[in-house]
Amino acid sequence: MEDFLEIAGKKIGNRLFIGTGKFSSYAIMKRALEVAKAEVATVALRRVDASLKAENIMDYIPQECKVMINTSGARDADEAVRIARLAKAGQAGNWIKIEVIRDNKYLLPDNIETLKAVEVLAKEGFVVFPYMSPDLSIARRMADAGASAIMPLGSPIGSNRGIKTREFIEIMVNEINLPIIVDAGLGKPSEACECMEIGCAAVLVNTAIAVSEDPVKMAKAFSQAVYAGRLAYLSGIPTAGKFASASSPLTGFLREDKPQGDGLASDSQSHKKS
Amino acid sequence: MEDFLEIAGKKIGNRLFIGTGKFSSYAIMKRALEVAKAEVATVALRRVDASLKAENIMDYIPQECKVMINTSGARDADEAVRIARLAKAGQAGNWIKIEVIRDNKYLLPDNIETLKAVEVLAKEGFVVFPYMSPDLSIARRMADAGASAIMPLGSPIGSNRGIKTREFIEIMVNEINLPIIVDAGLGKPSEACECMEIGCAAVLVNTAIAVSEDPVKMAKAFSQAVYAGRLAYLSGIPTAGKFASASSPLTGFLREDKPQGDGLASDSQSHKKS
Amino acid sequence: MEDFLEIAGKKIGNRLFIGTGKFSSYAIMKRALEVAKAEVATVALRRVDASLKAENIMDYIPQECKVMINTSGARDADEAVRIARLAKAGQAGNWIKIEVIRDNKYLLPDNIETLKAVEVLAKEGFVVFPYMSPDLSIARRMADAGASAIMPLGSPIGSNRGIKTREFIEIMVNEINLPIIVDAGLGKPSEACECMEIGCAAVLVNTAIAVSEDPVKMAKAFSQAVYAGRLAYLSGIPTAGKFASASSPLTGFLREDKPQGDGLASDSQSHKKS
Amino acid sequence: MEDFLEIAGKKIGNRLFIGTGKFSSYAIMKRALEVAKAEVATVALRRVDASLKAENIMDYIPQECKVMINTSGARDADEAVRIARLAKAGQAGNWIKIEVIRDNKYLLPDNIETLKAVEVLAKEGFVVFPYMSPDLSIARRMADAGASAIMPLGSPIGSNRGIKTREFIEIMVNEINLPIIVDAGLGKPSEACECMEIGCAAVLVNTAIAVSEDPVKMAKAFSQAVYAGRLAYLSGIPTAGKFASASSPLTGFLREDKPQGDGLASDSQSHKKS
Amino acid sequence: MLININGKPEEVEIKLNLVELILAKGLSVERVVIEHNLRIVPKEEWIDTRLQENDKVEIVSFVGGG
Amino acid sequence: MLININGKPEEVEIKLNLVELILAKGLSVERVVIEHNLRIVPKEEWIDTRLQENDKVEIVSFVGGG
Amino acid sequence: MLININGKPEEVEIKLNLVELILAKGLSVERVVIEHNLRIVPKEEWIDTRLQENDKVEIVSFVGGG
Amino acid sequence: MLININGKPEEVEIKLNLVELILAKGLSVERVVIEHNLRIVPKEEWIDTRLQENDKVEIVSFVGGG
Repeated sequence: MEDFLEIAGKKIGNRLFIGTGKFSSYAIMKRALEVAKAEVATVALRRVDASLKAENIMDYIPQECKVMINTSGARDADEAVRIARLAKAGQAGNWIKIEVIRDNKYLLPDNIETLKAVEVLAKEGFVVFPYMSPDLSIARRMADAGASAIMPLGSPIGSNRGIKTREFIEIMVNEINLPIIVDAGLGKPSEACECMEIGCAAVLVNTAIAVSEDPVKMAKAFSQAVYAGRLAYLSGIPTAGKFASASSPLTGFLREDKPQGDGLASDSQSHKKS
Repeated sequence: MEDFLEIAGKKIGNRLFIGTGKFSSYAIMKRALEVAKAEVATVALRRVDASLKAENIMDYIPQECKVMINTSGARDADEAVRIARLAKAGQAGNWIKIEVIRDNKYLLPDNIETLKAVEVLAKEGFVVFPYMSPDLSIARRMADAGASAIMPLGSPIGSNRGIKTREFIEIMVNEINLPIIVDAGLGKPSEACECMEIGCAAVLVNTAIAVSEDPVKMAKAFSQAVYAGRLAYLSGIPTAGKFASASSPLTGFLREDKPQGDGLASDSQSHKKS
Repeated sequence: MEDFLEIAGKKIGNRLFIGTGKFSSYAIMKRALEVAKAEVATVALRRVDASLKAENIMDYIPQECKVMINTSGARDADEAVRIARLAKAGQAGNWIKIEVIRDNKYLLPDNIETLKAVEVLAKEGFVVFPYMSPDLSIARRMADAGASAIMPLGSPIGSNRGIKTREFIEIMVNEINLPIIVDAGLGKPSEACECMEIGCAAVLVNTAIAVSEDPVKMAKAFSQAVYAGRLAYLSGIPTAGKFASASSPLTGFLREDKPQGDGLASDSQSHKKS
Repeated sequence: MEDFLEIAGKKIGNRLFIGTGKFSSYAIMKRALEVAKAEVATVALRRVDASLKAENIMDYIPQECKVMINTSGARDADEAVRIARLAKAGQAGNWIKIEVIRDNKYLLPDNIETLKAVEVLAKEGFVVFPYMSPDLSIARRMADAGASAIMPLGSPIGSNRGIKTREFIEIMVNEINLPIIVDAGLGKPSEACECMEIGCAAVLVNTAIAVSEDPVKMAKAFSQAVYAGRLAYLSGIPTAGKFASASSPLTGFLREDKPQGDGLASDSQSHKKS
Repeated sequence: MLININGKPEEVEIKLNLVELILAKGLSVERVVIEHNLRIVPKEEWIDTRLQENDKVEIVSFVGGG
Repeated sequence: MLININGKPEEVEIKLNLVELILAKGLSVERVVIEHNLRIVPKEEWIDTRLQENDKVEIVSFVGGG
Repeated sequence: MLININGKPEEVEIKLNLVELILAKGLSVERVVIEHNLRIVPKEEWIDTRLQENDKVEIVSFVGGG
Repeated sequence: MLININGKPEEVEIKLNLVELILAKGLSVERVVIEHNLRIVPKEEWIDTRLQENDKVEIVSFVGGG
């Protein structure tokens, strides 16, 4: 099946984007990206710390995997712009997840500063992915300002609470003519699957994979679940009903006919409220 | 990875069981079973209807797929036992899903008659899978009576409402030393995935696949989702938290130090309730 | 408004039944019953313990409050019947909540033994209230056996998890021609309110009141919430919709007409998916 | 109990605010406000329509009920400011619910324009209540700009879908030092009750009351439920647990001791997974 | 001769055996199971099983089901 | 004389003041608010406020709303 | 004389009647119910019911419960 | 000579160029990006960029992040 998400000319087959934070080692992270066949991975930028491991994370990102730099650490639009420019100078390409956070407890994004950063960076030619609190009105402005996709959060970063914003993400999927990529809070493959079933273009998962007991296996699980959800979306999901509907035929039962007034119908009738 | 569900000596790799009702043709059903790589499929037994298609459903079940006959149509234990014996005489093997239903509207099973049928059929050497309303106490009796697995319902048959009995299925998974297989009501792959994440041994899906716009693709979607959920269960799913937890490092931020009392901390402080 | 629940000739105005266990003192329990204006309260029966307080709980149940003895401690029908008979001999009346539990961890009832006890006690003239796992089929048998009301659980006793069995309780409300009284697991007034909104006849709450910081105030809160839910049920609850529906008029807006192509309509249009 | 919500010097005892739209007549609306003992009611402003009823809505608002004018119809900050000033000139007081909406389908507010209107109107001395999409970061700015309370939506206006934004409203309650008043989407008293249980200061309900079959009774139901939820919040709600916890004593059971290895414990043991 | 097939009265030739019955109804011997007066009849006995007036016969086969 | 009332062109008598306008339209002086050329006019000024050709007038009042 | 009270063996005086038993244990006659050898004994019979060696007695009363 | 590196004052040799600075700190030229007095310096200019007293230098690199 030909089913690609196309962003800025890149055709993306695997709709599970993976964040590279919190893995116990870059080697395990690499293995997770490989096993999940990830095509997009996020990376952060920080001041060098001479005391830390000398490994270069870029050596552990598979060739075929597109890097998207996040602006984590930015508290306003200016800081986000500064990080984006540094990332580009560092040969990390021009895909930027704009993340502007002023709230230390719930790590909820600042939609207004994020919008400002989108305006600046889109004009400079960056491919921008704003991470935001779900808000249709501001998402429309993000689109007008040149965002390439919208990344609403499912629940607070790293909380593993799932898609607590479902109603509003569905509205965004229906109303915004850009890929909607759920980012943050997804804790289980079933939740990622659900995002895809309602029509999201992709999901970004980090914590739930990186801190599981077996991150490589969990990366594969998320990857399969995202694919399953996408397939289901494309297959046409039947709606839920109030009542039951037999899956086996309702005729040809092997049973003796019982005299009227003695069978099931009248029985259950007698318990129904008048 | 070696991960099999073993029932009555059969090793089952694919934990998605598929029901064969409601497909628009046996040919499409066959294709769905093949694409999903189903290893167990349910089939019903009915009085022959000379006016109907002459095809034999058994010719459309892939060789490697185990057939499980359901006792649909049975309204009490005696009728279920009769159907099971006929199925066996028809060379359909001895795997029987016991389904005893007296309620026409919600198609909810009769746990007491089902238990009686389990007692009789298990003694006769059948491998029995009782379909039941989730009830720990009766499930224990089913186990004592010789059931090979327990099939609690997620929601009414064919309703596509998902796993509305989640709390009680989790309890059964923890307390009953038999495979728990969620049967009935699953409408989306994400719901099947969730069943596997909480430790169910398998799920049985029919309506959601058969009546989707593209049953073959949907069968594949469910199959992938079930596999993803199983992988996640085996990988150790992290628990959900109340607060956020950063996925990018919390040190090394590229920012100017701001004089105290002016920064974020005090800002947000000023909004906190005293 | 005249709105009574009538059981065995008694007209009950307050549909919050209160359990008397776990209160820090009988005095506080009494105050809670009074403030909530409870009309039915459950009481247990135990072997006397000379070392314990000499107070008689019956002295602390308000006159106008009907006592219902539960058979807690019973592990089978015989034990439940024995407790019921002792209670009657102890002048506690003939209202019996039948509670038969063999599961120590989740305290889930044994529906089959409970049904047997209903059969015996109803014949002896007791007014029986079976506490049960929600199961339409067995509830029908309880009704046939002479139960005066059905008490399905919301979630495990004392878990405060709310009404996790909602779908099945709704089915019982629709199908069983007896009062449905949700018992066990309700942790918050909003959950009790929800039970009433879906048509339950009453709820029984104990733990959530008795172990709150202020049991008297919490008893009042539950009482008000139950009343509110009943009122809402009687008022006709509008159904939920997918889309919004303005509550203020949609005409007469104070606004300048804008030239076409410049206004909201086209704006939002441009973001809609093709 | 002394428990008032104090806003701009007014002490409000009844935390159910009622919207006055959609009632079939002003007379019924008046009766609903009276029976619910409402202390705050919202009213809209529109161009006069000579063809419509000559009644003045203000004659139908009880004396003791504070009027809050909404800026419905406003598509940007300027229009909202204009409406607020007209309302004040019309002797409707200076309590303004700022509602700026550009989305016709879901009626979701425009947080950025709303914030601008807050800035202008708070400076002019209005007591402003911004209606907004739940967003912690913008709510903080609303507070800084002089809002008197924050009114996040539960779900789209008039949808009766309940509090679909619960996680984010809880965060706002914890983090913002202003009353949080859930506005829009509440369809049932249990949902209003739940808002109060999590610490909201009040709720505003219109559609669910006005379009019910018996608006007067439903207004009373909501009022009781809001009061119940507030009481519960003040009483200290016990947390939910995973397991059961008996409400009747766990000692003094009337039962014969059974020989070891024969009783419940070993029984249930035998079903537990190894 | 009147017998009862799948719950309905039906006129058939006298002394018909079960194989003849199945063929007469245009059914395939391979895919059906027969219960004769509440007793399941193994296929090898069909040819020797002759129907009597008022016998009850159930002829069943497999169909799609969930 | 043509003026614009509530977004629609309307023919009115020359030199009408605001009180006259409200009464002419059968409205109640007590319950409406008037904006004249984007300026809110206090009720005490209505009698002295005379309309000119092409003036924009908004006449608003309160209605039920959520 | 050894009897079994509430599941535990207990030494009591010979030929004690039920009223005496309750008083000896410091209990209130009003608030307990007695089952003697699995038979519930009405209060009016207590004084005439004398205990024998190995009798089983259950003395129960009401407590808070949900 | 005192300069500010990554937010901290640090003593370095006079007239150090950026390549020398990176090597002196034991870092790899390939994997870092340098901002000098708020201007990002392309790698080819590093050798010609000499530090002055009180200069502000940011040296950053990529790490795992979500």
